[in-house]
Amino acid sequence: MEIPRHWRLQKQRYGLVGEICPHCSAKIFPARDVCPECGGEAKEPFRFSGKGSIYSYTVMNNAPVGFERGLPYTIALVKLDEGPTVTAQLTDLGANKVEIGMPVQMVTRRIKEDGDERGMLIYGYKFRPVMG
Amino acid sequence: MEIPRHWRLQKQRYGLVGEICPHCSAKIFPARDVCPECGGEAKEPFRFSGKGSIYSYTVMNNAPVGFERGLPYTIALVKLDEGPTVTAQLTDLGANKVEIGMPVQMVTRRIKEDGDERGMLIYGYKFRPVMG
Amino acid sequence: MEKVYIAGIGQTAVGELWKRSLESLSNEAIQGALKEAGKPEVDALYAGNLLASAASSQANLGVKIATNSGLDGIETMTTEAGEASGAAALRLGYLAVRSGYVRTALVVGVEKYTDIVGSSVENVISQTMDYDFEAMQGLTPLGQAGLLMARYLDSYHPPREALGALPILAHANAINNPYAMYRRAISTDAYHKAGLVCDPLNLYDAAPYADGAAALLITSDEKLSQTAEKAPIEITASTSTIDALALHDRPDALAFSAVTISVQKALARAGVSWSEIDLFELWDAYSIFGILSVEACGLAAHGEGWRWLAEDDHSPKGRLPLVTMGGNKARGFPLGAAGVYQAVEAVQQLRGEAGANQVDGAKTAMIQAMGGPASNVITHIFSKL
Amino acid sequence: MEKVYIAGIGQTAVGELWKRSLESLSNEAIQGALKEAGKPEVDALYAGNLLASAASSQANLGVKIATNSGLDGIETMTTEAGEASGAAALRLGYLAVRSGYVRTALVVGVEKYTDIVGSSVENVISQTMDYDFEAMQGLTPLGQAGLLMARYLDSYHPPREALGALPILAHANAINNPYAMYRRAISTDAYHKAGLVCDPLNLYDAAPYADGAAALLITSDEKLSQTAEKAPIEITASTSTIDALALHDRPDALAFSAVTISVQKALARAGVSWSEIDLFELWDAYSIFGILSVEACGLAAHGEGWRWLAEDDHSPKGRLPLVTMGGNKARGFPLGAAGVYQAVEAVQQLRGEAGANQVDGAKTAMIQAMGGPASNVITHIFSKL
Ligand SMILES: [Zn+2]
Ligand SMILES: [Zn+2]
Repeated sequence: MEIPRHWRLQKQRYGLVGEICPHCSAKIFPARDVCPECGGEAKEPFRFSGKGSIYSYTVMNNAPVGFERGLPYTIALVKLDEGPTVTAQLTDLGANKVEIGMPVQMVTRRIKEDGDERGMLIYGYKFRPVMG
Repeated sequence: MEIPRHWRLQKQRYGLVGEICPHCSAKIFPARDVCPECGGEAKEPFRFSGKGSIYSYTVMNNAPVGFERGLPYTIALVKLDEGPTVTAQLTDLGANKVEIGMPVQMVTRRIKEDGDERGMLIYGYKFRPVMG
Repeated sequence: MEKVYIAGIGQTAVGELWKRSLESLSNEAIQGALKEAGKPEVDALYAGNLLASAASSQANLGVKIATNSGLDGIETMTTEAGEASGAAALRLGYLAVRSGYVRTALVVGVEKYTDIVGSSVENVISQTMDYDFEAMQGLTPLGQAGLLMARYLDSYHPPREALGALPILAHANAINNPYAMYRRAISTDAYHKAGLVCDPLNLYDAAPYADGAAALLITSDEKLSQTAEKAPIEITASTSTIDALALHDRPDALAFSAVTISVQKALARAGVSWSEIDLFELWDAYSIFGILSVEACGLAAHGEGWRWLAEDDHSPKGRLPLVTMGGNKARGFPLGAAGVYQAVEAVQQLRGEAGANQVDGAKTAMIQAMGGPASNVITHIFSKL
Repeated sequence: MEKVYIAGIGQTAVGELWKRSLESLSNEAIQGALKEAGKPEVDALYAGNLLASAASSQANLGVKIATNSGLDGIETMTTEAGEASGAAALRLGYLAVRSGYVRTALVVGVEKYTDIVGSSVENVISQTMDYDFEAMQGLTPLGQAGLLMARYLDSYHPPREALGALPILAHANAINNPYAMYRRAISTDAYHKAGLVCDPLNLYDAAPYADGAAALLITSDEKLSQTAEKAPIEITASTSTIDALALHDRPDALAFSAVTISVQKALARAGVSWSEIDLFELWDAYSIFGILSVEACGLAAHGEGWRWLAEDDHSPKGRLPLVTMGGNKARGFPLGAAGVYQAVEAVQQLRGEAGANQVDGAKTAMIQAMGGPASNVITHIFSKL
């Protein structure tokens, strides 16, 4: 049971909330204690737009415990418009063929079932193709 | 799920099977690859009589997953008549007051439920007071 | 061979820190140690940790910590030696700097046991024992301590309440440690009335599991270790010795023979005797461990350790001060991080920064961590230059 | 500073070894290494392991191993650096012996992933990634490799089948390694037709997880390392460098910059250039890792690593032989133990004991292990005296 850490990361997962460095204005996701750009202390929350494009992607045919129901699923490195890259599943693909460079938009979806008898569902960001 | 290792240790757990050193005749439990007495290679199985006496004991009021049903339970260091000491639960205590030095005899009992949905039961040695 | 100095220390408050992550705790301790040393360039970060793999599903922890703290391109690895994991990280750091290959290293002890809840906690902690032949019988580390205490009481017949001397001392000392988990005294009466958890071991005989991080900046650069504010501290001995994991695999469970060997080697390395040790941060994960430790150290005869603890003065003003900042019992017991907390506390004493608990004129300190019931004993001696 | 020699090697056959325990595998490798070195007194045992805590519920593994092998009262600790854990143990052993504090040490890499079964295997292996932001999205290490391969193919457009050069070479070499898991060749055609596991990564692009143990006896005692039968081998460089755990935390995921830094430092330490390296045991956990590694090493330009691997001869008779005993792909990939297998294989080559795969006149070898996708890179150089 991992309730404490899911709760701790809830904002980051639901709202794609990272940080903006007060020293050099670098936008950071996931949040870190020290800015990777300037080495200053980073503590200012920043909500990302959720817009980005696919840097790379792959299709998972085997999954860890808690992810089996979604198999097969596509997982991508998404380069956010504000700079950082994020690892996330792609969703709502429909008939779209996934391609590197394709624009995507963040949505909130169920990402995992916690592996104990209570079957807690964990929600967080996924990305879907930008329509039209 | 830990089926492979339970299966691997089945003989040792069901029959209190350790080793007798072919070089110095030391009796060894649990089995080791190198004899703790003489440093020689130890590979000859030896079935212990299961007779021994209590070196120390304590009462467990909290238990790891898989042991909760037996709470509270008494666990002891049992000095076997052949020499080695073994860690095991005491069982069939009835109205007996447990004491250090008390003679005990090995029996086979359920010791753990494996923690997944299949609820595998693991059997092995416990010790009970020697009657009369 | 290079000499090895401690140029900076840092620590977080100890407690059940639900809101914090492994890397966030680590960063707080790291920034403290770096700041003290004047933010030098760091070559390596050695992380001492026991539970991250089993409780937080995070391996390669040093990398996670380093990235979060902006320490890119350095060296890291994690050391594990049960609850002595932090002390093992210090030993690795010591060897690395002494070898000349690494000039400046961060030693970080971190633990976050509250990433899991419920009886799973007992399971992950039980990994420090022999899994196949101890944990599989339903034993826990608490149970190991109960077995040792029962045998000790039966063998030597001390008054039961006399075994409370060490936890009572620890709580008295923690009052003045702002980083401690329990800053309140306990009385002999409260100890005597405490509920049994593993008969005959009671609630106050066991140090409380906790979260926390502590860090040391160690270096071969003597200049770095010396500032106007603080004296340079040298690590003059570092030793590590094992016994069997399982109590049943030892010829005499009460002997704690790894303590004996580790301490003898440490004193010889540092070239000092017990009379020159000004304070001893011993390992009080369980009160019975403290008793068996002082016997194995040769400070008291076998069967007399309880008396040595109960009848001599081991407060910061006593002849051999112990657990001066509260020990594992009252500072809190952050498992694999505890060995680095001991080091931080010893440095505070040697620098004269221990406040109301200051040991007057402290020049040489011994610290000793244990994985399991002295299954893995790591001893360090620090000296003020 | 002391010089550090390798005086003995040992290894078990690699495979899915259901019937064996961590300590039994370790003992087989240890006895091999001890015997070669004439059964000297051992001061320390450093255990490199990734999964014992999560898969076998066993912490303080070094103690369990030492007790089983009759090595009482020595020093042990476990090192963990993801899949580079074995290489980390070698580095620790190197630092300890070089420092002069430890004279003779056993370095043991051991892994036993078959203590668990089913999809839990994916979970424990996924600890090597950033748990909160990679594993929690459903990514696995296999998926990381798929992401890298997809980006590489899209960036540089190599012929897809050309990426099979390294696994095909590994399988060809493993035929002559009696300890290897897969002793059979694979053809370009078989590679091309293999099933996709993480599109575009196929079954032959990934090294198979396996159980196994390998051991080295290292020492500062040059006499110990030298016998009539075998040449003494010196460890002339040992370096360790990190990158972020998560691919998304790196400026360029295809750069493997920790490889670049680690190799540059190692060559400088050993005082050699690439032209003097007679064989290179690179890290082929995934074929794309091998490609990115040779690019980061500077052996090929970015985007040209596939060509360097496919068009040059890297067999034992080629210009720079690679994965000479089968690498992780065909010898089998015992995770945290693999780094010590690499060391054992390099010693076999330098001693002239590599049989049909012998690299003629091999005097200097480089081995390189990775935790994650070059999140933690540990490079060693060995030289025959
Ligand atoms: Zn900044
Ligand atoms: Zn024998």
